Amino acid sequence: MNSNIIWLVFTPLIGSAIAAILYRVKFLDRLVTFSTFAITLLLLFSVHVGQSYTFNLNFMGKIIPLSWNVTHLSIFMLYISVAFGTLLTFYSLMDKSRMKGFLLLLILAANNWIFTTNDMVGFFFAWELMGWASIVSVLGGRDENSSRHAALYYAMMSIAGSYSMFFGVFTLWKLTGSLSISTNVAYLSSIVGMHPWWVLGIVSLFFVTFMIKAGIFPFHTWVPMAYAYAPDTFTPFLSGVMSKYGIYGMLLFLPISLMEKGMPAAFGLPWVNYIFMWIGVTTAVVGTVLAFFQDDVKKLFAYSSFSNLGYIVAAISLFSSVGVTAGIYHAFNHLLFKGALFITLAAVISRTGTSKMSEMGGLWRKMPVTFFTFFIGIASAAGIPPFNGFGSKWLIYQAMIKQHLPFATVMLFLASTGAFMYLFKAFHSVFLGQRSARYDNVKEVPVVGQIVEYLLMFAMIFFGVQPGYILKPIGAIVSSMGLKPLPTMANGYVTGMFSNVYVPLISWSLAISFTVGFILFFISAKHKYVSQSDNYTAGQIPEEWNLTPETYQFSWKFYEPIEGIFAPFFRIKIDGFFRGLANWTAATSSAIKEIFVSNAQIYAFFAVAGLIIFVIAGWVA
Amino acid sequence: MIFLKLLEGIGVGLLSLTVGLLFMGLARKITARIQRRYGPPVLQNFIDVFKLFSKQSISHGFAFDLGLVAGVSALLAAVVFLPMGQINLFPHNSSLIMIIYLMTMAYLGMAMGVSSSGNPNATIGVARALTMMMGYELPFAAVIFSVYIFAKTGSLTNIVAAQGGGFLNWNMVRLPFGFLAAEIALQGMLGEKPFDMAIAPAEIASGPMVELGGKYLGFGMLQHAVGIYLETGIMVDLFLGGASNIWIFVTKQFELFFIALLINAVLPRFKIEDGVKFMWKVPLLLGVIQALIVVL
Amino acid sequence: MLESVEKKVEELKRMNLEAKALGDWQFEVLVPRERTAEILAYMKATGYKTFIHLACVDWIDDQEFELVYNLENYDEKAQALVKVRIPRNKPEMESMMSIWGLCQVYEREIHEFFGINFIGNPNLKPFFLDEWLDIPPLRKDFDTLAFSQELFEFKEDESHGIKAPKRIEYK
Amino acid sequence: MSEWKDLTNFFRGRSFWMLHYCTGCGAMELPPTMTSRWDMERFGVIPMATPRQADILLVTGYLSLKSLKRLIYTYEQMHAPKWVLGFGSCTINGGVYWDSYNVIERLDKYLPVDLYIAGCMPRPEAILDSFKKLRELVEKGEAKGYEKYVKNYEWYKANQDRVLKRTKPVLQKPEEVTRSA
Repeated sequence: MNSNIIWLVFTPLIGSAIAAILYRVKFLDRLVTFSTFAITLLLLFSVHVGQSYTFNLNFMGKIIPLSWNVTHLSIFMLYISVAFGTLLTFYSLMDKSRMKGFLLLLILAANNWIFTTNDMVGFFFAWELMGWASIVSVLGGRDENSSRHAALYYAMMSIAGSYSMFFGVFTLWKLTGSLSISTNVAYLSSIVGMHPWWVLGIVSLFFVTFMIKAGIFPFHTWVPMAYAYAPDTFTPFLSGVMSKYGIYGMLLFLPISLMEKGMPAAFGLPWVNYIFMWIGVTTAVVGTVLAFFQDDVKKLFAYSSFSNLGYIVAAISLFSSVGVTAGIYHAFNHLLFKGALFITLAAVISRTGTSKMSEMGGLWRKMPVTFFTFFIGIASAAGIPPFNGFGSKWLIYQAMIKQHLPFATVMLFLASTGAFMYLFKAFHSVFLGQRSARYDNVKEVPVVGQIVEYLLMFAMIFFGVQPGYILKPIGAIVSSMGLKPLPTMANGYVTGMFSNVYVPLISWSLAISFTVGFILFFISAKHKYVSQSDNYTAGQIPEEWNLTPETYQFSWKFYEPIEGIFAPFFRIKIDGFFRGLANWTAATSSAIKEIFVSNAQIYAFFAVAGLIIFVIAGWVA
Repeated sequence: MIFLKLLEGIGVGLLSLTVGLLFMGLARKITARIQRRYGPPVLQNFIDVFKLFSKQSISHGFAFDLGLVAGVSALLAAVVFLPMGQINLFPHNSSLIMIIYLMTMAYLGMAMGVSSSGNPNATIGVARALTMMMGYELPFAAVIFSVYIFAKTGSLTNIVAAQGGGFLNWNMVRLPFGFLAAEIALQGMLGEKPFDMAIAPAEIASGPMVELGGKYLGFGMLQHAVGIYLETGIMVDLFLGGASNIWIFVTKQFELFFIALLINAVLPRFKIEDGVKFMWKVPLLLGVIQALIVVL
Repeated sequence: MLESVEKKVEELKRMNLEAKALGDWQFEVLVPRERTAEILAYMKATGYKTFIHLACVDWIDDQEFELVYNLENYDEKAQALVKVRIPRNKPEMESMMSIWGLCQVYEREIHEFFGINFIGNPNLKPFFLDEWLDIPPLRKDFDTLAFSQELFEFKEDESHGIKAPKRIEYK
Repeated sequence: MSEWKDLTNFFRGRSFWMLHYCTGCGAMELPPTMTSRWDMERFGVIPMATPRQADILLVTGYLSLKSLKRLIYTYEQMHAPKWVLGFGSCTINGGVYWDSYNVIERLDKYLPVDLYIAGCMPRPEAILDSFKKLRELVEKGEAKGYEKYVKNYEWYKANQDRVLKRTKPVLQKPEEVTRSA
């Protein structure tokens, strides 16, 4: 009995209550949020793998056992999510948006609950708490109308997911009489050889929920809206941490798994996994392609998140030791670099007041620290060694190639190249190029923000150069799932199936070559700095053309040629499918309503028919 | 020991710079001969680089400086991991994907540098180069992964080792479609015609290079030199069975470069979207056929 | 001579205008200033649809400017020169933009080089010359050699064999 | 130190990157100079796309006042060391435009010309000869036009302003100018 686990849930709830009282005083609200996050982080040190806690809830005469269990995976997720949250709330100390601290603390409580709970009631309840708190949080965005629309859309998708999960929970409870996740997973694993289709059906109910939360194709439509219109300081949490709940859920149910015999195989994988892998690859490619053409920088990175989750899904769906390692590792890396990118974007947006890329540009001279954080962020996101995104992308390729899936790998590579393209577009449009005159007085973020940015920069480089600090815990997770962990070597090694990469070596190589480069740079002839308007303009001075920096900045229709190539695919609208579904549902519901309100005889007929169906179903089952 | 490796690394860097510049000079000479001109001296590019580094220049700020230096340095950092004949500094650390991603850093640095100058021509050039990159990386990736699966290894050292024992063991012979696809992709990688939209001097004033002068242009030239060395070197290791010593290695590199040069000398330029479409039709098809043959 | 040109000349003569054929496919017609718009509209309606060029001649001995509207009939392959004379001391002319919008540019140019004011043309800002403050340069009373020598500081230099160029007199 | 200078001058003289300012008919003489008949790349001379990259500025023909302004802007965007080659008689004394009100007469009043090539137009042989001559001058360290320009900037600037930024009529007195707005 380790009651310290439930304090992980209660501390944020208490903090949330205090913050709710204080929410009118913005600074106090932020301070309470930050301190609660920090206290939770401290509490985490007392939580260890293997601890568990059970509490029998007496609900109207029924005993509902609530149980907590700390696994390798949960402790890993807890540490990265709470640490990142602490950093984010520290950054938010100077935040002026309409974001409410108590909502974030509710999400933290749900976060800790989700990652530690071992019963489905708690899981479902925490899931709902997290969902609703985040929906309300989205409402606090800069643009009230859009954020309301986005929150509504998000709420709809969440509700659909909740129903699906509710049915899943109910079915499992009916089947096994137990609410414990581990029991049920074990049960499903035991029957998967006999009834693969049943298991597939039940697991799908859960997976729909997880895919909606993670924003996997084709359930991604809420992602760009919610990410773009949520408060700027909430988006990092939404993208970095909250999308990982879906991944966590998938990891809980994957070991069942569908790896058992009895499933037909495709390319060395059970075909369900094969299809799931392609869903991941499609997500990665679709997200990348859509990200090219966004003008809203938060939307661009929302699509980027969506694409990166595709990578993770593709990797974990292989359910091989490299695949799962790569997937979890990429989840961590994505949390770090996407969190850093969204935090720098929050900084930029707070200073410029716009999130449109075509209205920004040339901010690098004014915000150098933010600029460098963003630079390292996109270098990480593009998978450039020695920054942190490299190892996981490299491992994902290894995992895919080991399964002999060249086409999926090529598509992932395409997504990676495309990622480089849209990342550079955002980089250029926000920081490089010509700075508009209205940003002449833009200042660097306050010291608090700069500290966070330095920390993030350090983390991105440190975990890039020393991947062992992350790969070792992941190795423990992988072995706890019954897979063979990757061989752990010295801290700097990323070990794949085919070859190793010793990242510190790359860093040294880079350090030496940069030193040589700069020596060459400084011993050669002198240079002098000029203003940004001193450009080659075919002999004409820009003022004569009435050119302003805004008109002299190339950021509109950045990848027009590619747009032409992909144009045929843009006619397909996933969004339209869901709208159609909504209309269809409304029509069907009104038709069903007719049954109940129009005629007693018809109602009676349907009631009897329904009864017969239930009886037959029960008999069959 | 470490000191020795350091010296070797610097030596490899200098070697790649020298060979790259020599190749560029030879390219000018050969192109001139194809056009029935006498052509410049073979060492002309060394003269040019020296002159550029002795010129005064203007800079647009620290991102400009950093970007241009990163363009050369990241490639030099990548080139030490390339096995070339008997020179193989880090045989256990020569993953091809790692080298390719390290090269990406050079492109990112270069792109950042030239875009920070604020000249739209430069950015248009970068956007074109990245679009083209998307074109040729796809067939090249297909080829790389075919080779991976075929050789059952991802390390260039082992790929070279797997091709030992004569001409017939080379991947060029074993994987002919893949070789053709990679050869076309190489044309795009080197930025030679018909895929030189990024540096179209008549349309966008030499694109990314528009604001570069003096030592900055010198860094640009050096980057191109190392780029040629690295890209042809990867091709030699992948398809031509590596080499037993550095002279044969460079000769093989030059053969590949020579083919690219001949194509460059006689073809006009693609439109950017046509270039990408071409890459996604012919070489990608070849690469996919190769991958299918390998997998099945 | 083209039949249509002959016919046109006759037609114009019947309208009390001085018209004469200049060659096989070309004719000129002298129009008083107040009838210009009418005649040009008539020409446009009767086949001479294309306005090619507007030229100006400075007849300094007559103290008159001559504006030449150069029209083309591509169906008949014939050309018409509609000439209008305006007094030099009052260089004013109606804009023909209502007939051919294209006239705007030519009138702007003529205004710049001859100083003729086109009434009704909205934009007569200088087009070719930067910061021109002298009298319009293509007028005959503008001394271009003196201008050039003054502006570009011409100096005779015997030691280098630089001599003042002789003024060429046109007869 | 002087050996180092000689060395750099040696390399500079063998690698002229050229920016050709094609205003007049002289531009016609450059294609044969570049291509197989005369092939100026033999001497390390290749055309460049922007002034940032170029070493020599070739002014091929007459310069109107309007293009002079662009030429000066272009010249100032080039990086030192840089040289100007005046091409044909138009840049020397105005050539056939000797009495034109809008074509400048002597280029070296406005920009430091290191070398003039006589002719109207000069043949490709003359152009190649000028490159060789310029190389000799550079190697001896005598082609110092860009330093002269910096040293005598006031004089050049005054000359440029005199023709480009006129504030009063050149010949007439202001009241004589009959010009409607």
